[in-house]
Amino acid sequence: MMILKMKKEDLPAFLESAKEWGELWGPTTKDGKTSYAKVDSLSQMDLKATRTVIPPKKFLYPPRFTMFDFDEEGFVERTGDVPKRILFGLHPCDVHGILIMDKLFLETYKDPYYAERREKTLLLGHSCIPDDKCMCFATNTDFVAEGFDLFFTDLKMFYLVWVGSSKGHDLVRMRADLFSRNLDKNDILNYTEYRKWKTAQFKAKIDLTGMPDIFELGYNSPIWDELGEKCLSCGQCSMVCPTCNCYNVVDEVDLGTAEGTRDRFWDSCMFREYSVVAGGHNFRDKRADRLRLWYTHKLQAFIGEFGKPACVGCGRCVATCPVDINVATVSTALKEQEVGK
Amino acid sequence: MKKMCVVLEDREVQDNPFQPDMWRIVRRYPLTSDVNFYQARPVDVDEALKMNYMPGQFIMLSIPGEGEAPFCISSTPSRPGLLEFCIRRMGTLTSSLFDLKENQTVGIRGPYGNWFPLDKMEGKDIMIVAGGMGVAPLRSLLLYILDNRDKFGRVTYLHGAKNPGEMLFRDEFFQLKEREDLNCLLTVDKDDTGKWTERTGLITTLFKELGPIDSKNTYAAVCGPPIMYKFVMEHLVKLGIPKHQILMTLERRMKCGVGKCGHCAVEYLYTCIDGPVFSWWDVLHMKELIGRGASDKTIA
Amino acid sequence: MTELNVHSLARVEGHGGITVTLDGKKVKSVTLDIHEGPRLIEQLVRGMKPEDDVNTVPRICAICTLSHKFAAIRGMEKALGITPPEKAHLTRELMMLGESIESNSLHTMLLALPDFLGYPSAVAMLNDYTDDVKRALRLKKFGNHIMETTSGRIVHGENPIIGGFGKYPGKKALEDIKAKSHEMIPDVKRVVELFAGIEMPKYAEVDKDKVFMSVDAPKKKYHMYGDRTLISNGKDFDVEDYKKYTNERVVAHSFAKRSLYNEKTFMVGANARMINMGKRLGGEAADLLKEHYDKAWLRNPLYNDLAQAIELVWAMESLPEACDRVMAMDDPPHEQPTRLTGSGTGAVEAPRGTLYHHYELKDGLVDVADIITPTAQNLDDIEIHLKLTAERMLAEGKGTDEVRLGLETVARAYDPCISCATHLVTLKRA
Amino acid sequence: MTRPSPKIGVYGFTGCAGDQLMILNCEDQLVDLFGATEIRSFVMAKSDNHEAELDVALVEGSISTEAQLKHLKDIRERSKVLIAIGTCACWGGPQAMKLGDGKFEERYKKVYGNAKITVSKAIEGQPLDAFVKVDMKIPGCPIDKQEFLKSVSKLVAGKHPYLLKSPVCLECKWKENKCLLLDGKFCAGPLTKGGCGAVCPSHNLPCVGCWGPTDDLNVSAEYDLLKEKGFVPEEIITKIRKFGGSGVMELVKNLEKKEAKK
Ligand SMILES: Cc1cc2nc3c(=O)[nH]c(=O)nc-3n(C[C@H](O)[C@H](O)[C@H](O)COP(=O)(O)OP(=O)(O)OC[C@H]3O[C@@H](n4cnc5c(N)ncnc54)[C@H](O)[C@@H]3O)c2cc1C
Ligand code: SF4
Ligand code: SF4
Ligand code: SF4
Repeated sequence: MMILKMKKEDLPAFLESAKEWGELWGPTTKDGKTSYAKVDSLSQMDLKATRTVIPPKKFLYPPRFTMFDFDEEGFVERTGDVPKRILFGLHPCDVHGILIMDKLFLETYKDPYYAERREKTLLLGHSCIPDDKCMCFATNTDFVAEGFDLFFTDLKMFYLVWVGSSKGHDLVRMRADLFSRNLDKNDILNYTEYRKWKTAQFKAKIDLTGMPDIFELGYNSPIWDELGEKCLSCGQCSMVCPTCNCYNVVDEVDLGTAEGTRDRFWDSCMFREYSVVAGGHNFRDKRADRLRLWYTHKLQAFIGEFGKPACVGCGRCVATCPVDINVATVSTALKEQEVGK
Repeated sequence: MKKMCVVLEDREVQDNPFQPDMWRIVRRYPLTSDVNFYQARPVDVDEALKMNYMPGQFIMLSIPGEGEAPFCISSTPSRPGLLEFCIRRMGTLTSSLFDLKENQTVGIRGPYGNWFPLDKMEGKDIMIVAGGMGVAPLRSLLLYILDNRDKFGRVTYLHGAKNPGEMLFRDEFFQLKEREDLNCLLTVDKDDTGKWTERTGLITTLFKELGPIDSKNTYAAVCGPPIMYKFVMEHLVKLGIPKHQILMTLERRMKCGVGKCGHCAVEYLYTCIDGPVFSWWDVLHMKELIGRGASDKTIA
Repeated sequence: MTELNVHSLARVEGHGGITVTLDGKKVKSVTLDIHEGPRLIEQLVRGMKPEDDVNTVPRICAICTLSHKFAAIRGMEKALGITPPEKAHLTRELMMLGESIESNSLHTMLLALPDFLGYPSAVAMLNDYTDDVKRALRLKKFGNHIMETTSGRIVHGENPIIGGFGKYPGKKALEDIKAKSHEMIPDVKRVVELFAGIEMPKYAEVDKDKVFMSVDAPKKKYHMYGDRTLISNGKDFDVEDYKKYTNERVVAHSFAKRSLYNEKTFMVGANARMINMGKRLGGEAADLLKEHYDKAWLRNPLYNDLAQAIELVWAMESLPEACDRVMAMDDPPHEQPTRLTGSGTGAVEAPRGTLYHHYELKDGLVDVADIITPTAQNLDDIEIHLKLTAERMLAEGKGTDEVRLGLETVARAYDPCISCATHLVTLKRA
Repeated sequence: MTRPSPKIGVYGFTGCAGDQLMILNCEDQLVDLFGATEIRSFVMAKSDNHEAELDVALVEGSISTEAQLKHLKDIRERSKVLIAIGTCACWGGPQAMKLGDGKFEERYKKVYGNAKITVSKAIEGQPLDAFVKVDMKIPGCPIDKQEFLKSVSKLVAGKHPYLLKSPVCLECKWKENKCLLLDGKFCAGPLTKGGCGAVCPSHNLPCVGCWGPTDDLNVSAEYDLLKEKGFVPEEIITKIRKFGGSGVMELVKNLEKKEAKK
């Protein structure tokens, strides 16, 4: 890994030059909500915001898009219309989220839509200030070593810039004058200090060790029914979670023709229709069963399969669910066999 | 329409796993009042022999404008060049399939999913238990075994249907009954025709006729309605067939067939890529595989 | 006794019919029957919070949805002691321009014009009047677009709320509307040209000047709302007194209620506005009114179509300034109520005439709601002109089909909104 | 393969005519729509209507007079597919917000007194499926242009329409709105069928529920949550019932029973 140093005031100039590669996108805050939006320059971004409503998955896998155009003769893939984009300001948890999505979409049966967008999107990470909802320390995603093209760690006067890919390196080379390789002892001390400081910021108390066993033991726990009674089935948790990938597919026809499109859009396992099969049988008719699937998938099944949870601790479910069902409350409830407030 | 090929910066996009190819329905006839039989060939004849599949696998079938759904392949790879399906009219896509005429085209992609572990099953005795629509995947296995008859031990085929009119491939199986190298037992829950010459009663009643079984040396493949599993499994386990040698194919809602859309997820498995063929042991320790309750109380 | 029926009155919003009862050769009566069922909305909103009322009552009618929304908000704001922020006010003016453009273009070009040109529908005109039909659709779409931009949706937008707006329209959207409005001036002028070129049949014409009512828009402007009502006889009254002038009654052949002024029928709508406020117009709209206005307007309701056409020009011409004024201001916070008990009446000109929403609130909940719609006010007047038309046409020996068409043309000229008429009005205060 | 153009009838009963208006609001597609179909009856749009056999009847509005009921039954008999369009036709609409409270007569009297009305006998507004078989519901107050066009396009092509079954919250999140429930606002999003594009929350305004109930709503959870946020039961119930009509009638009754027991 290559680590470079850059003066903080040089960031706008760097981003300006990076725009040559593609559109610049970054976190912006409007009407009290933060989202990734297209920007002209750094000044429009809000780098202090802890989390966007929707994670950057929306770039790699938009809420709704067309997979195919069809007519009676057959289906023609719709790719190639994706712009090149630079996403600036991704936090470590979001990069981890993308790494999990990569596993899903790029391994066995590569998804060409995801692959194309991934290819055309540069991920420029930025260090963050955790708030009381962040849980990345518990999911081991508070720092990140791969998955990004560049990663900027804010050390007050300087940025330390991790170069994570050859494309990231190309961006650096566009303004090589802004970067230096001369790291000294102070930089190391600063960085050590920064890590200590960051770790001290976490306020949420959550411990995810032993989750697979606790889920296994709690499979028939009445906790699920209690949570099921509270859940609104609104599906917000799935929309905001950086590792929720489920989708639905539907064909649309143009009026008066046999032509149309095959579209794909985000779905949630919290919805009743999700598991219904023809004839009406529903494998997860009860809300309790749907909730259990969601959390089992994040905190048990994925760990069993990949050795780490499918939760990156971003805290979006904490910030979103209107009835306080989230990774923190569910894991605690299961452990303590009591649904807390 | 011509296929577009998009060249990305670094490399060419690989084949699109969601891309359906067009196949022509060459035969279509009713098997029962609500199940049709379909035979399809690729529109592009060069593709005809390229479709490699194994018994137990499924494909995603689409009608442009109506949608896409998974269906088991009922034909056997030992007779290449075409695919066969039996499809029950259930909802939107399936009823549109019923409206299709011979010579019309559909989109097909696949094959997907795992398959019956033929390499392990070779040399073993085989017991196939099919109930109702369960024939769809099991016919593929049965025909494959019969086409490679010398590679397998004793083969028993048990098939149950509600009544004679509901029995899929009835004539085909009556012909198979003539074969010496196959023990083919057919039953209906109820004979409403008065002309039924085979057994009546639930499929489990056929187990009484099996005689001695070399259970450790037997692979069983089961497919049928959820209610059937419970009783059939009890019998098979009682017969002493090892749980990992009892195989079944399962159904879940699916939108992609390739482990992306999430709908068929069961714990850490996707029915579409880790299944649809599972062993009874999988089902026992994966509580959700056949739904809460079905396997809860079974400890055996 | 025989009857001549128009079973379903086509090309109007809602379900109505016309029955002409003949006694020998004499027309005994003509009734406009409203088949639309009762909805009892005013009863249903009792006990609701004001905010719930204002998202319920616009459902009385889809075409006048924003008029209902605006009238309800005005009534509620008065009752709650709220003075809306200036920007809210200006945005509401803008949304009313959108509704005028949408509704007037729909009514004149797509619903009324086929009558005069002898087609069963606008789509049937497509081959012979391709450009005009497309023009009409373009105008309607633009009106809808303004409604969507300001109110959030094409129909039943919830964005206008008591005390302000959920979200004010953005600069870019307003710039677009402004730019487009310049381009569409020729389109609206063409609508006037078409209707001015039609020789209005005289069957429905009365021999004395009719009475017309409309709001008196503030600041001597031509606009679609006001706190006083103008009567064409020179009188005017405070809208809070609306009841004295629009007293309602029930008739057997209809679920809609009727209004009379001084025991006589009166007319509301675009021609009433032109007659009462036409002098306030500026720009080309003023010129066009001057050019086409004549005494017959006071006696023949068919001129309502031409009045709507001229009003389209007014609305289109007003857009640039209306957009500029909204753009010039920062988004204000929502105004909050200063009291929870009180009453107020909001009067708004829906495209088809004056609409009153009166509320009495008690402890923050609706105690009384009274809504008087334009069509309800027009119904009696329509029947008078229908009768005249039937009598004259039959006397001239016209065939049944022709009489039917004549009757329909008259009824349609009022741009009646039958859903509006049947939302039902409270008879007795409970 | 050319299909014969389907014979379509568009009808309106008691409501605001917004759904028929939305059809006319498809300005860009209207000509195609009339071209791709044979519109046999559409009283709001044209005069030359003939009432005959139909492939598809699109029916707006709730049934609130006996004459309407008769007409509806006639339409049903002549139609292969009957589609309820708009929340009134699907659930009864605002006029059905107090459905089943037994006070319809009382309200009616307050409005009409004892006046005799001869057009037809009034009944409490109810959705179409209270009287006839409805093959599909396209709800919305009014229906969404896109959702409507997509459905009709599919019908014309001989395919089955697909409507979102999820609540408003789905599209609300796609629009990246912050949830209004978190701010203590009464948002009916989780109870309401999606398809509108989450317009209201995207304007910082709570969903008022005008699409009617979603496929799978947890009324009692929303009720508990709102009570916790300080809303009084009457207001919560009023808001839930405002557009829910027959779709929430039983749910609310159960809720009230549950509350009474507490
Ligand atoms: C591995 C597998 C093999 C199958 N093999 C056969 C077969 O050989 N013959 C047969 O008749 N049926 C088979 N099915 C079931 C078949 O897929 C459903 O009957 C079919 O999806 C119903 O679609 P529909 O559009 O008619 O029904 P609708 O109820 O209208 O379904 C709408 C959509 O829901 C999804 N869906 C509904 N039911 C199912 C289901 N059971 N499985 C997966 N997705 C579903 C589909 O995406 C479908 O497009 C199989 C299912 C699976 C999972
Ligand atoms: S489960 Fe919650 S905290 Fe974990 S990644 Fe998803 S939204 Fe973030
Ligand atoms: S867990 Fe919370 S966010 Fe998720 S569906 Fe239930 S109520 Fe909505
Ligand atoms: S604001 Fe309303 S519609 Fe949006 S997510 Fe929250 S509850 Fe759902």
